Amino acid sequence: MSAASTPSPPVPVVALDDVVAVIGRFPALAGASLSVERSEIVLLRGANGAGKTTLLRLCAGLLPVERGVGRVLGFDLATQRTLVRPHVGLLGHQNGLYLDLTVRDNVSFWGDTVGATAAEIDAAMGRMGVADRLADVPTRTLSAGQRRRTSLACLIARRSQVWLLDEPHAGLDADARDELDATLRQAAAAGATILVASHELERAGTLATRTVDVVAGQVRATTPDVANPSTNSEREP
Amino acid sequence: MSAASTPSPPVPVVALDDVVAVIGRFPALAGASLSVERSEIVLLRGANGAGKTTLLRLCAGLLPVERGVGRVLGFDLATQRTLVRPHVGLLGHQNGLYLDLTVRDNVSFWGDTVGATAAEIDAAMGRMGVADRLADVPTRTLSAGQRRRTSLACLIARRSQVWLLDEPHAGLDADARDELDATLRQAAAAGATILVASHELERAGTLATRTVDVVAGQVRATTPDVANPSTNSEREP
Amino acid sequence: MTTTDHDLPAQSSAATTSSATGTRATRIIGIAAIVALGWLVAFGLGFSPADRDQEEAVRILYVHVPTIWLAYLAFVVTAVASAMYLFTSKKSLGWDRMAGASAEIGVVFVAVTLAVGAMWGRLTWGVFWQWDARLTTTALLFVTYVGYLAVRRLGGSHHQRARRSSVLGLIAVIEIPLVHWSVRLWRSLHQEATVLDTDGDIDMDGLMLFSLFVGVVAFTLLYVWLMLHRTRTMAMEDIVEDRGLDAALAARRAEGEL
Amino acid sequence: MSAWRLARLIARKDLRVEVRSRVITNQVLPFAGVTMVIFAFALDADSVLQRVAPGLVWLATMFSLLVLVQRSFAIETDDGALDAMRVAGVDSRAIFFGKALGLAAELIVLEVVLLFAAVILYGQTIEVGSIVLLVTTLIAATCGLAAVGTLYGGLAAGFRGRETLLPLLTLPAVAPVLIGATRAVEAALGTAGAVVSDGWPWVGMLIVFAVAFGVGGSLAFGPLVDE
Amino acid sequence: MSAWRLARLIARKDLRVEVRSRVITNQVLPFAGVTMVIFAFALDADSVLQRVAPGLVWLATMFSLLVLVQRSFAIETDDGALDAMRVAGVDSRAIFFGKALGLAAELIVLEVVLLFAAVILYGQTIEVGSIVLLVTTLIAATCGLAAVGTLYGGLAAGFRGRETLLPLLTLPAVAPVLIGATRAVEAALGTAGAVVSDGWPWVGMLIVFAVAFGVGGSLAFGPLVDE
Ligand code: HEM
Ligand SMILES: Nc1ncnc2c1ncn2[C@@H]1O[C@H](COP(=O)(O)OP(=O)(O)OP(=O)(O)O)[C@@H](O)[C@H]1O
Ligand SMILES: Nc1ncnc2c1ncn2[C@@H]1O[C@H](COP(=O)(O)OP(=O)(O)OP(=O)(O)O)[C@@H](O)[C@H]1O
Ligand SMILES: [Mg+2]
Ligand SMILES: [Mg+2]
Repeated sequence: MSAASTPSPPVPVVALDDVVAVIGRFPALAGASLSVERSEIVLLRGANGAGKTTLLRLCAGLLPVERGVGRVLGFDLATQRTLVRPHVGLLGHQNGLYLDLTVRDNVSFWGDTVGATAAEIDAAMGRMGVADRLADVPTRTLSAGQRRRTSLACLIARRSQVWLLDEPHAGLDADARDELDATLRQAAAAGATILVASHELERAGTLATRTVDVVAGQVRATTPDVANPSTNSEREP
Repeated sequence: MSAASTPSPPVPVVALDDVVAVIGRFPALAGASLSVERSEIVLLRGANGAGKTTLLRLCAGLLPVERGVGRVLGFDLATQRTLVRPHVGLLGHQNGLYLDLTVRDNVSFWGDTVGATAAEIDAAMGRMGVADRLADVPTRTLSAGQRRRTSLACLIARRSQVWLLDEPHAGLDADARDELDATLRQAAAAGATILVASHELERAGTLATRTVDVVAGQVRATTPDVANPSTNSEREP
Repeated sequence: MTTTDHDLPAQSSAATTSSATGTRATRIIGIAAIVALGWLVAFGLGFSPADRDQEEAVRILYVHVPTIWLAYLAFVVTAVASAMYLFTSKKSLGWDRMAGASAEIGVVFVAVTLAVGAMWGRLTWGVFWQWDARLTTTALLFVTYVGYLAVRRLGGSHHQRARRSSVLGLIAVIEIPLVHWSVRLWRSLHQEATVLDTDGDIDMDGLMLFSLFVGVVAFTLLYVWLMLHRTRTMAMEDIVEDRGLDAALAARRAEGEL
Repeated sequence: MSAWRLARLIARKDLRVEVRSRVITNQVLPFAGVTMVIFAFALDADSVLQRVAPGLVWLATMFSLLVLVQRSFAIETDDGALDAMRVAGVDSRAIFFGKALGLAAELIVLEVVLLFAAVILYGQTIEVGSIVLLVTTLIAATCGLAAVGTLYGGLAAGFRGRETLLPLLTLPAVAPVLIGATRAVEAALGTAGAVVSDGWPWVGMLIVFAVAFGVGGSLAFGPLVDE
Repeated sequence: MSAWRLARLIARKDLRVEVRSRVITNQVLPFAGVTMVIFAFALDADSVLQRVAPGLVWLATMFSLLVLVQRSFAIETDDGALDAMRVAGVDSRAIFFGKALGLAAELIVLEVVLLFAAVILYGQTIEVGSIVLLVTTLIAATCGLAAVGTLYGGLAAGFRGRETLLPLLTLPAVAPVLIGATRAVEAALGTAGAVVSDGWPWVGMLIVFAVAFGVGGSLAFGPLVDE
């Protein structure tokens, strides 16, 4: 991961201050404030509809900021959204694959857009276990988890500075989860910043360096080390 | 759940004997044998691409049996596929919602197809927590987890005898998971048969009464109690 | 459905054991077809007289008309075989292959009719194509069966393919009467039915009629010969696919051993 | 539950989707209108237009049919609802009639609008005596178009490249409707000296077509869609 | 990476999708062919057909354009790839030119086939002297159509009911191309006594249109697609 090769970004990497984001007429983010530094892995947790996906899409520069100030890598999300995008990688609920193309075609395409070498592309595919038999299978015929793996391989090939992952573990089997976590830790160690939204708190909790609660479109509490739900009835302090 | 109101089905409810199912040219199921009795909750686990989804779709009568013999509720899956369908409920990777309709429209539609009453429909929506504010929101604008909840509400309104759930927990928050598990236990107690494919072994393991390994298109081992290596060794009565 | 059940029609069981689709019978039919085609050339180009109005161009008739009649026959065979597949309890894939093969040959024959008709049109009407009802309906017939063949290639198991395409084969055949009676219906430029006329009397020069007859015989033999070979190659394709499935099954099972 | 009640349920659901999304009202109707104008542009010799106006109405209808069918099945496949419907054990005849009914309702509105547009744009006139012919034609043609559209829409829905398979299958199949309806409307409008009585045989053909595809389609839909 | 290289990458990706799926070859081409046949049938007065053949070629092209654009963006939105592309920071001009390039390549093949079909079906003749005019017309018209199609295809892609929004937006916008290209081809084919020199002013218009929409589209695409 050459994420660290770019000049070190201003601190913090993600800085949201009372940000409001609107979908249709609905304020999916109702004044969220969050600050994330380099090399952090932050877990966003919260009920369904709390605004996790919205927060990630906002950070990716896909949604306009309605009120408040949001910055990613120093770029203002209100005015410089398109400048943010080349530096972030988003894994959304959808995979973003071309279903008629093979796994290799897909990963190559996304790799090529950032000028990745063939070796890097192969490495990304190998990492997510879609290199051998699956490489030349059209993604339309893959199983749900295999598509997710391919999507992750595309993301890895893109070598972003900020990784925004929306339920990355969903649909992956145990091996792929381990591989993914290792990749993320490695990327973070190399200087990337990682936001993960997840409902699998056991899994994502061990991965994250910090956990943040998203409640009703706001970022409520920043609990440094309470990840596992079976034990976290103390969440309401 | 009135799942038990129909005459008690022949035992076993699901009986697959060396079944081969083909997608395109690929034998996604390569000779799977499985037998599930009434009131069981069976967890299917296995690597990505092992064939769990294919197995569930086959049991739902959506895929033809290429070789071998498969029966669900006594109906032959090779010749009586359409007869099986009214009795099973499938939650697939997709939600099967009409995105322009509201949550209530969707649940009512599926409820109406089996003649559910308004009260039952409201109960299903209430159970999955999509009754109040969300009831009149078009499903297109819902968050991923809220859509999954709606899809589950539709399924509950349908009162099937056989429930086939493909990663039902994915995308749901903790509350919804608890509610879902309770619903499933209740349905099983009332005589329904439940197959769950999942990668969240901790969660699904506690729910299931039996765990089955799907490996390379075959059902490998039927391990009665090895679901969650860490916590639930006390499930053995 | 077991591994060995390929629903082979009895007469083509030879195909499973030999690597060719030819048998004594097909060779005889093939030779007969060649001879008949030779006769057709002789009668069509040599013995039959030129027409009063059409002059030499009339000789095109001996290809134009037999091909479209055989195409009709081919599509009717498709429909019948489709019905047999759908409505018999055995659901034999042999019927499905028969339907498919017949449709393929029919499409080729219609294409020949269209091409030859267009050339004929150039000679007699001065243009390749007229927007006349018969020509248009013929073109639609062609497209419809191209669509049928496209649906055959949609994929899925053999029986899925068979079910889908047999339904279409039954729907598509309705178009034949439309083509045949289009001239009546729309009172168009194209020749009215002269041979297969409903009033029974055939007003054609004897030798011309005989040449046409030779053409029909020749193309019928050709059709039968093509059918025999095509159904057998299709049966073999299905077998190869099934063998492929066996191999794929073994590979898939081996995945689990690792 | 009876197939017929299910069909009504499905048709009502489709119409409700339209009420909520207004896609057809806001987009397909204007599309059809624009198509008519475009035709007028492309064939701007006036005398020609007068002559071919009824044909153009039905051409525009057919292209709108394709759009409508696509929309009708996009609703079903966007999130896998068609699979859900099949698993729900909804009888395939019910699906067929339900979808066809919804489609027919949408089509008939469209046709009326187009016909009025033609009357205005291309300077056609409708006489009172021909209204019965006109209405019968519209209904018969609509039923035929809806049946064919639903049948092939359902077949194409499950496959990649459905946007393109649908027109390939549908257009040749509805060509008879195009011709019959055009002739009947010509008779009703008195185009090129046609008289009303010329129209009725064509209406007969349209009715035969509609019945054939209605019955055939309901039988064929299962095998075509179920796998 | 330069916008131009990215555009080529995207166009190549689109063509590769076609190579793998063969949707256009197997289905859009036949669709266009059927469209021509249907047109001809609906307007079967013979003398009329001869007269309007060039218009019909372009009408068929336009309807095929809609299908092609839909397919081109269905690829992107089926699994959210368009979002992925936007997040990847691919410059919106690169997306625009890339998609337009792929579309243009597919369109030009289609037009050539249609033109040949017209020559045969509608009894047109091409003289050697008019070939330059014809080729220029084709290229200019194609660029214009591809630009408009991509612009509105991208705009519609994000919305529900895109199947219906696209034709509504596109058809009026390409009307000038329809007229200009029709006149130019009429001149090239000598329809209704037109001479070759009549065609060039129309080609001029087509080029202006293509350049305007090419430049305008590349500027407008970002704001339109990016919200
Ligand atoms: C592309 C152009 C043409 C097409 C597609 C075409 C199509 C057909 C078809 C479908 C039939 C069979 C009718 C039936 O028995 O149902 C037929 C028969 C016939 N065609 Fe053509 N035709 C074309 C051009 C011509 C031309 C140019 C001529 C001569 C002037 C011609 C003369 C005939 C004759 C004499 C028959 C036999 C009529 C009968 O006995 O039924 N055709 N053609
Ligand atoms: N037009 C609208 N009307 C009402 N509510 C809307 C509308 N658009 C979006 N919403 C709401 O905005 C919220 C979006 O939340 P978001 O998708 O960010 O949730 P999430 O935290 O990712 O949830 P999940 O865990 O389910 O993925 C949801 O509550 C949704 O219902
Ligand atoms: N045309 C094809 N070519 C190659 N492989 C195919 C084809 N179609 C399907 N497959 C394979 O069939 C298998 C289908 O598996 P299925 O979707 O049942 O997996 P699963 O156990 O549900 O996996 P997941 O956990 O990822 O959801 C996959 O391995 C997929 O790659
Ligand atoms: Mg979310
Ligand atoms: Mg799966």
